[in-house]
Amino acid sequence: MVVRLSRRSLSLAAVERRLRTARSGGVVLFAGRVRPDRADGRTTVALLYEADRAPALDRLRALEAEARRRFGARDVVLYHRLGRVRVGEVSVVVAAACAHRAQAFDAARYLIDELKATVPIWKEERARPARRPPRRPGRRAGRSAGSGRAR
Amino acid sequence: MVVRLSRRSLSLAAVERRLRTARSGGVVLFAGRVRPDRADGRTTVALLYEADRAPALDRLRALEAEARRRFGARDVVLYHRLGRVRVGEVSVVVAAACAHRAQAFDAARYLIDELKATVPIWKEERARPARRPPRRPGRRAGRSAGSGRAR
Amino acid sequence: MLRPVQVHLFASARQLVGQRTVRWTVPAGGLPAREIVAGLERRFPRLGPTLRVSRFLRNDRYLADLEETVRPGDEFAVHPPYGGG
Amino acid sequence: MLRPVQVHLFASARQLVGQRTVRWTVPAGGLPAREIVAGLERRFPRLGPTLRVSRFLRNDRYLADLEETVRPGDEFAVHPPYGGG
Repeated sequence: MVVRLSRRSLSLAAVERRLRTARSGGVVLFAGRVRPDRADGRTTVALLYEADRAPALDRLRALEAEARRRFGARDVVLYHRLGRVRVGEVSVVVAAACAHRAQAFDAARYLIDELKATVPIWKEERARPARRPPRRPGRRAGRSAGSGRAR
Repeated sequence: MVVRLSRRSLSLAAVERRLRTARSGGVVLFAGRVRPDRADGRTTVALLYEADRAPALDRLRALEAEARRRFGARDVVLYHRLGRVRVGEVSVVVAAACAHRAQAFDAARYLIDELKATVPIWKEERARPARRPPRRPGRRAGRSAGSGRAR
Repeated sequence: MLRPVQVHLFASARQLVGQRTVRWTVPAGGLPAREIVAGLERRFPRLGPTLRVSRFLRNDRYLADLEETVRPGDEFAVHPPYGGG
Repeated sequence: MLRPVQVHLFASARQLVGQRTVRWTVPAGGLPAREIVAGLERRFPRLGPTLRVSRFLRNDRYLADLEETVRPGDEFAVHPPYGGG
């Protein structure tokens, strides 16, 4: 079992190492990534995640126990990034290893739905305006060395 | 998109590299592993997989197209191992990257269910008898150097 | 000297108040949590709508109800609706 | 000289027959697929139950129906129920 809140990026290879329980027939993994598109036409460049850390870890551990009880999950990974996560990066991973695939799908679905609804984690958007003219490839040619990204 | 039938083992890291489409919000991955337990009390040590290769690849590509059409999947991985796969190893991976997580769960579930039911791949069990006495830790001490595994 | 209650504000609650933590003085015998919440709304009127959809914790535990007593030195947390993932 | 049809047997069909491929002679104008299937059952009676739950392919394409003509040089495949994953 891995329950973790971290500022560091996560590779699926690390998740895989954690799910090597030989008796589990099926592993279902969900990875959520930061999407660029917004309803208002602006473009997200990053999300800032924060958590109330102690109760968030308590809730994640409770979800893990519930996945074991309800779906017979033998191994569970719950991983959420904190801090600034750029577009395209993975912000959350849940995974469940169960004897059979139907249980594993149900467990992973349960875990991500409950994580989003009941774990004290919040996000704040960092966006740039819509229809910004494309920047010229000649970089840092002018006086401004700014990156053009919102902070 | 990756559709592959291969004798080589597969790492999730390789799948991850294939699913780097920045616009997809959710990736759901299913990995199926060879389980040791059998209904008759014997213990599986490995499965031998075979495929009718050309129609199997055709069917996998058709499933990928169907996942795009029905669930808006933007990236799909369908990977099945052939030949001998030992207990605990991954024999099959399906993954779908979609804008939203509900679609990604539905797409991955569809892909693995259809793969099992409609793709010309078969398995043959390699088992050892039930209730075999545990082997002594002093290995290769006797006259027999056999591994005790069925072939 | 009584230690104040530390009120920790998260996400939109923090943004509306402009502070991450607010100190709140309570009597030696403590106060029901609902009086802390009402006091926060009086002091930060814009926080009202957020408080009505928030959950509250005392010392990292969700309150069973708003009658629970908050005592000097406790940590009190305001959790607006969650949005992880 | 007419080339035979190559009949490819998979999984339990191969195990029951003990061969991966069987050569089948057909006339120059071909034969309906159902006659190939019936002929296989006559030659390998134990294959009968498997043939009744199998799917058939000609040149890597699933047959639309068993009336489809199989011609000299064609590849014909017997697929017992699938079991991947």
